[in-house]
Amino acid sequence: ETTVTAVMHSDLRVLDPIITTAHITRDHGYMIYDVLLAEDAQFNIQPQMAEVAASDDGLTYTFTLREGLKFHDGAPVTGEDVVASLQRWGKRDTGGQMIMDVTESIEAPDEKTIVWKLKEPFGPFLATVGKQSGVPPFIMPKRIAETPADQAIQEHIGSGPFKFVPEEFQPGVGVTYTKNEDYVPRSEPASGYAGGKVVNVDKVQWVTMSDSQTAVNALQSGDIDLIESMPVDLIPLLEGDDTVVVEKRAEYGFQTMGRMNFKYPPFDNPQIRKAALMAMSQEPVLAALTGSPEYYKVCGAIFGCGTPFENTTGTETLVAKGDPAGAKKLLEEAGYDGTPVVLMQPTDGPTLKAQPVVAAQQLRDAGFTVDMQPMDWQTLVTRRASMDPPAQGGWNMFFTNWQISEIASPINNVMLNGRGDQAWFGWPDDPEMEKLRQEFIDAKTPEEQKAVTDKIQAHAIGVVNYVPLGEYNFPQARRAVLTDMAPTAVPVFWGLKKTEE
Amino acid sequence: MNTSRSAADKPLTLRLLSQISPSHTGFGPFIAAIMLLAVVLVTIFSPWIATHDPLAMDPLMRLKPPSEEHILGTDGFGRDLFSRMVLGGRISLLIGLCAAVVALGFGILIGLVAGYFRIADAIIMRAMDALMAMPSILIAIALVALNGPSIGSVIMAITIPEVPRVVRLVRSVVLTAREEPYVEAALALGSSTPKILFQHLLPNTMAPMIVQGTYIVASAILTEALLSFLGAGISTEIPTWGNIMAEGRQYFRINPGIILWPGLLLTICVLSINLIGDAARDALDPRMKKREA
Amino acid sequence: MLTYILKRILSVIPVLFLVSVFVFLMLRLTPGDPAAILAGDNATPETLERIRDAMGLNEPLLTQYVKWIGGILHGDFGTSLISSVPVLDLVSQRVGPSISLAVLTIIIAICVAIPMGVIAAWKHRTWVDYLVMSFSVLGFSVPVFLVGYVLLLIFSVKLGWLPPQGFKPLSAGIAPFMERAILPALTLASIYIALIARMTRAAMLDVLNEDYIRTARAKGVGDRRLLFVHALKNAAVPIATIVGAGFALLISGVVVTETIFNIPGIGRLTVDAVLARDYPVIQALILLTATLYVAVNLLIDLSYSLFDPRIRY
Amino acid sequence: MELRNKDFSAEPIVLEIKDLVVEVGSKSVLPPILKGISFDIRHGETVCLVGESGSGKSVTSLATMGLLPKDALKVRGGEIRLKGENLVTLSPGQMKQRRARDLAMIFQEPMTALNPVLKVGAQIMEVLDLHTRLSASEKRAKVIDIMEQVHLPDVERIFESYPHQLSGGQRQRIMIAMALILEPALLIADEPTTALDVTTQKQILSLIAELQEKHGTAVLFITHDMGVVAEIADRVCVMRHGEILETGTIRQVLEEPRHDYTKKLLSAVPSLIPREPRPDAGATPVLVTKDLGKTYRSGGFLAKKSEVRASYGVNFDLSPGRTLGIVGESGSGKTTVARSIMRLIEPTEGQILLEGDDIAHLSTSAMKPKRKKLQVVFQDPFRSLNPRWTIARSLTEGPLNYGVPYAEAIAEAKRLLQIVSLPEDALKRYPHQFSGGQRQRIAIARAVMLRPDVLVADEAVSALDVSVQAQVLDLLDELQRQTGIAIIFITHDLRVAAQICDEVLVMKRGEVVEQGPAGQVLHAPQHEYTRALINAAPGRFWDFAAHKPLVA
Ligand SMILES: Nc1ncnc2c1ncn2[C@@H]1O[C@H](COP(=O)(O)OP(=O)(O)OP(=O)(O)O)[C@@H](O)[C@H]1O
Ligand SMILES: Nc1ncnc2c1ncn2[C@@H]1O[C@H](COP(=O)(O)OP(=O)(O)OP(=O)(O)O)[C@@H](O)[C@H]1O
Ligand SMILES: [Mg+2]
Ligand SMILES: [Mg+2]
Ligand code: NI
Repeated sequence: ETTVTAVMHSDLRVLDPIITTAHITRDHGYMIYDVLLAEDAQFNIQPQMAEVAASDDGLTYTFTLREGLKFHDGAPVTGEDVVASLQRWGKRDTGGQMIMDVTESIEAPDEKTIVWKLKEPFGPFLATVGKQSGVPPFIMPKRIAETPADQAIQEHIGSGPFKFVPEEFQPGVGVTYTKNEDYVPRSEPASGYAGGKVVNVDKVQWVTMSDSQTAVNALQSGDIDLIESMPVDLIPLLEGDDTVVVEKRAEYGFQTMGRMNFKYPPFDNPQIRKAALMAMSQEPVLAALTGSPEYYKVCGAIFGCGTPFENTTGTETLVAKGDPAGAKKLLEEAGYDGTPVVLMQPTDGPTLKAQPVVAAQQLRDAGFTVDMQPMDWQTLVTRRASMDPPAQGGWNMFFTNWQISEIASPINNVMLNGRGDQAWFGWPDDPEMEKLRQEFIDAKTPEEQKAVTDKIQAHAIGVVNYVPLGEYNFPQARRAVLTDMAPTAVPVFWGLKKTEE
Repeated sequence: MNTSRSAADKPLTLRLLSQISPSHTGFGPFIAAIMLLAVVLVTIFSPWIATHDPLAMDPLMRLKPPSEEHILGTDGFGRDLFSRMVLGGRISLLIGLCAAVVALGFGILIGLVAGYFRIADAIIMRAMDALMAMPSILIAIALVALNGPSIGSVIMAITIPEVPRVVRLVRSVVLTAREEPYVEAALALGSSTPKILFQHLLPNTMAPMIVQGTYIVASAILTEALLSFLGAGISTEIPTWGNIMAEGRQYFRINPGIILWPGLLLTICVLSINLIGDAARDALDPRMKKREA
Repeated sequence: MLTYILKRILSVIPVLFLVSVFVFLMLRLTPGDPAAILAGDNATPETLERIRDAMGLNEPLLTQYVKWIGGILHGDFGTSLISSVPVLDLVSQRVGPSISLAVLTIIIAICVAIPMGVIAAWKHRTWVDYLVMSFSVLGFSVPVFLVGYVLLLIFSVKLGWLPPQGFKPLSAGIAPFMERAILPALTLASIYIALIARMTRAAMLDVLNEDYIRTARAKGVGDRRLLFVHALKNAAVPIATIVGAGFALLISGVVVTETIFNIPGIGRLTVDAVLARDYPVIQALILLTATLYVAVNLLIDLSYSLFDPRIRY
Repeated sequence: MELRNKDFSAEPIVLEIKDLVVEVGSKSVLPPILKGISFDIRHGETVCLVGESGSGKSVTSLATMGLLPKDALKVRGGEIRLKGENLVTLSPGQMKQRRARDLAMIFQEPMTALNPVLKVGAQIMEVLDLHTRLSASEKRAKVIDIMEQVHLPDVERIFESYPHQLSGGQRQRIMIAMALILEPALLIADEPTTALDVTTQKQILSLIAELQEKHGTAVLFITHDMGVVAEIADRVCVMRHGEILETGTIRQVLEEPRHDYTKKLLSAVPSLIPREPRPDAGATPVLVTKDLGKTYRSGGFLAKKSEVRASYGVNFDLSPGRTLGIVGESGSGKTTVARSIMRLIEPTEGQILLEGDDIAHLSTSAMKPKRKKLQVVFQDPFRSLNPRWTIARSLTEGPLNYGVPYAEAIAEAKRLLQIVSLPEDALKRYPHQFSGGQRQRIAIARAVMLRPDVLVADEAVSALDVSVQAQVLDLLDELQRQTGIAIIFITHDLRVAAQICDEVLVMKRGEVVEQGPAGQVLHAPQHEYTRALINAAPGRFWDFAAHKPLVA
């Protein structure tokens, strides 16, 4: 029996992959659920559980389930299960909500077929249904999928390559998956998230280790096989140990960014937002966050560097040393009166602690008054939802990170929502942006899309919708006995092999 | 008749707390006082001793080993560790001191009332029991989460769990002392209750309070470090030994100095304070004065 | 005796009631929103509101409190807001490691500290005494995590004698259990040993001044018998008390130790729950630790009558 | 009863102490504690060591036992010969062997001298474990035998008892049994009866005498009570400041004391014969109690409720210038009566009329103006003054509470210090800088500062040496004559009561069993209990001050 023991980037506590956008829960979803369509290594959407055919007018999509799909409880996967799953997903996922807005109906005329009718064409339909991040549309049995979207599911049964072992689930300690012997992989070789999900190990255990040095010790002593997200600072500890390999897993990592509150001074003033942008410089932030240039990349593109929509317009100072002098001048012109910038600093997230500290220093250097308020991440997520003035429990700026795929298109990138109070925290009221986003949805060809995203980049940086602070990509550390790991951003456990010592 | 009382009559808490310290005299406390003084002086004059602005960061120069420029190297943000460490003592000691003063203040007041007034006693002591039964570190974490990790709330978080201990101690001292003939004599002389409480009983609590006070100072400094370690400490903008160590935690094997140096200073301080407290106890505890029977 | 126990148990009720009120209020007044952690980074305000509704967090405080207490009286401690696991399951998974660690710690502490304290008292004002006391003061002064890291560095990283992390239950065998539990127990025991050794020494010094020790010596009793038969039993009550009082320290220490050595115990669970505002879990845990604390101290109080025949309940 | 009068000169010497010098610590600059004392004890003889507190009696006995506190005291010179063998030169191991076997000791406090957590049988047995090779059943038989010899009742039960389950007298018997089980040549008894009731004391004294007779033990008996000395001693050594001032047979010392100190000591012993009754001026009583009683209640919800009826049915009236004595054994309720009258506790029954007003149930504030008129002096001179306050502050506390200006109060304090014959500079000092007798005088001065009408003295002289005791009694007498104060004098010492009281009230278990003029109660007791008390008073056949037997 081969068991792979992995320390993931955080511990798994929420098991419902639809209710939350937490990455670890999505990763859990990929273990036990399967999806209709999936992205391959070249970002093309490929059939996974189902073949899909679009009507010529782009209004009807017909999915046909492949043979041999079975849930872990033995029941076959039917069209009804798929419909219920899609509907629940459509209530929770931003992309899903957008499609649902134009959906006429989703029906399952028979056991193997699902027909999805739209009222008007939705350009990125397949990309959204096949996407691997945010909330992917995982397929679960109908009875589970019928749980209200605001309530967590209680049963964890999918049709994916691994089975969840409820008895061994200990939130904060670990979770165990066993190989789903009944899973019928597709015949093509695996590529990205598509292709045949062939499982070569019997058991996968995710364990939590809140102290990263403990994890490194455990990796070296052979207690664990994989650290999904290896703190760069600790890499020297593994040097010279040839039983361990440190490597970048996927090409794309994360974007870290700062978001301002558009509702209150000083950042209600676009000129002052601009000054803040000029005050900042990516590299110190990235260095403090990551530790080594090998694992970070300055990048001004809001859609990420190396992605189809990459464009770095307007971020020249950001990727260089910043322009504190220019920022100072701009502040003066804008009549900045020293209103303190309330900066929320989470103290308990390893990848979230550093940014505000460095940013505070940069803003101060440019003449801002900064009130950095430390708090735990929980307080931060609560407080960032507050629309009150900063002095009364509100805020002016906070920082967070996104996986590149989550921000790589105007559909996924929630920051670009410009619908005021309906928008993402910070609440920009930006009709111009909304117009551009609609243009993107309406765009017919990749070229047209690219043209729109160029405009979005220029506009977003122009009004300082948010401040992209560059990209980083923590490596994984694995014992050399693990081989054939797929180079995917989402850590998937099919394909990989463990040679016994 | 002889008046010597057997050991078993004395209230247990009093015995416990007053005896927790060893009664050794000699050079220990003296050396401790000198070490403590040295650390205090260093922290008081830290702005002049610090070689760098403890907040000035240069992330591109992070985690550098000791060099001429940075005596102890730099931390994860490229800040000068030595400067942070000397400045860090200020806040740590301040927290310790404030926590002790506040805890003693409230504890003495509540304890006097509980010890002297029977009706208040039952209610107060149940509440204190409840506070004692809750794990103090969790109260502290929750309180810090409640108010945000400012110095004030960390002090409050450290203080609140200490109060019941002080209350118990004061109460037990009062319970014993109020039976002393001189208190009855004062009553017979027509002294008012506040006068008896504050002039006759309160001074009796001083010796154990000084010991307890030093104990609180020491444990507050440690608790602050612990809170930082658990991610509920003071903002890293203000260096304290606690958060320097907490930040250095993940670099322990890369640059153990980040934890060890402030840890050493902290240990020296706590050790000195403990030793001084012990000595103070020896000097002040009336039990140590030979009593003829 | 029975009425005493009954009375003590009854007197626990107001204490636990107060604890429950404190905890409840403290948590509800703390900013933080379990709905937000459940929903993740890009949930909209309405979503959060709906989830909060579903969690019952929008009801009046009193209603929530009454529901919670009502549940407890029926043996229902609720369900974790975050992981949807029943709190009772969650806690019972974690209690084992913490308790076995605590027990091992207490055993180590007692076995080491009491002889230390006795010898220090016996060799009062000699170098042995000073050595023991210095160690003891040091035990109070070094942060727990520092002790943990240093032990870890020496015994598992440098020497490689012991595994660096994890936990094996006693049911997996003595050796695997000890292998993993010994370092954390030593870490935890450091402060505890200091405490008990000091108390033992102080209590012994006190007892050694008593008249009956003089009587025993007048009978010609030898030193060892004097210390361990005549004196130690008399000193046992304050020592037992400090063992009980130290239990609170143990609870705080456990949080850190479990973090460093990655032990799936309730300490870490509590911190996680606090950080995630998983109210039912925190509430249950604090009630549990408070009950444990009270129970341990009740046992300690009852144990007095074992040591001292004058104490009868 | 008579003084002992047996000649021991033919008996072999058991203990011989020669030029014994004991010093403090190792390199001491202080004068030695024992400055070269010498005496001997013969087979079957009882030698009493008397002298004021701190004169070195206990140190002598501990030195003999080899039990001097290790770091504090050292034998610097001289010899301690037990049956010819010099104990000073023995190793600790050899000394351990001698103890219990050849020399044994009984200590003062039977309450604390037994290990509270071990059964008394086992504690006696331990002596046999350590020093003999008997079988378990032989040992047990031997223990039971000695326990019977010390007249313990229900031996089997007591064998299995813990010390706290026994009375003080029983515990002291256990101590004696333990000391004598191996029939040592020498028994040292350091104030073995001081903590006991007079009645119990009498039993223990006769027990020691009986066993001594039987085993021929030599006894070194230490006491400060001349009555006890008169009762048991064959020979007496008078000690002061670490020196033996004089030695002689009991008759020599009592009848013809040579040394001034001895004379002073003897004259300070109060006589059991009540003094001449003072004329009763017939003034209106200042304090009257009617059926005064106090029941202590404790416990409550679920706890075992307990009630102690500490005193009841106390009726007396007290006129200015008169002294009422309350006597009775320990626990009879004397202090309870005092505290009730002082309103330090609230009585549960009866009335206390102070100048006609009932103060039994007044509130704290209503009580305040009355407090001026009632003052108290407690037994323990070391605890009745706040150790952190200067004498000036203690003395002026009362007047300041009643609004007297400080200057006036301090002037009065100075005046009173003179009366209690203490120097004026005493005002600036702290209590610990005074001796016990001086402190008690300060406490009396403090009580008188408020010019009370009634002074309650609860065992005010019991903790003091006889000589100091005499001074304090004189002081009280003096004060009473000057100020006409009424005194309630509580004591367990009938001698003291006889010398100071006009009227006496005898209490037993909370109840007043006899009451009347001192002369009548002490001379012609009506109640059996009073008679027993008087009979038990040691040395009652001897008039110490007059150096001759009493002719009753
Ligand atoms: N351990 C000690 N260290 C120093 N001095 C001591 C010690 N024990 C006794 N002394 C001193 O020795 C002197 C004699 O004391 P001792 O106990 O023999 O007096 P005593 O005659 O037994 O008095 P009492 O009647 O009060 O029992 C006193 O001055 C006392 O202070
Ligand atoms: N506070 C109290 N609560 C309960 N019982 C008490 C209390 N104080 C005294 N007693 C009991 O009341 C009885 C009388 O005690 P009291 O102190 O008046 O005796 P006493 O005659 O002064 O004795 P002594 O000569 O020992 O001082 C005793 O049995 C005692 O145990
Ligand atoms: Mg003595
Ligand atoms: Mg009394
Ligand atoms: Ni006496």
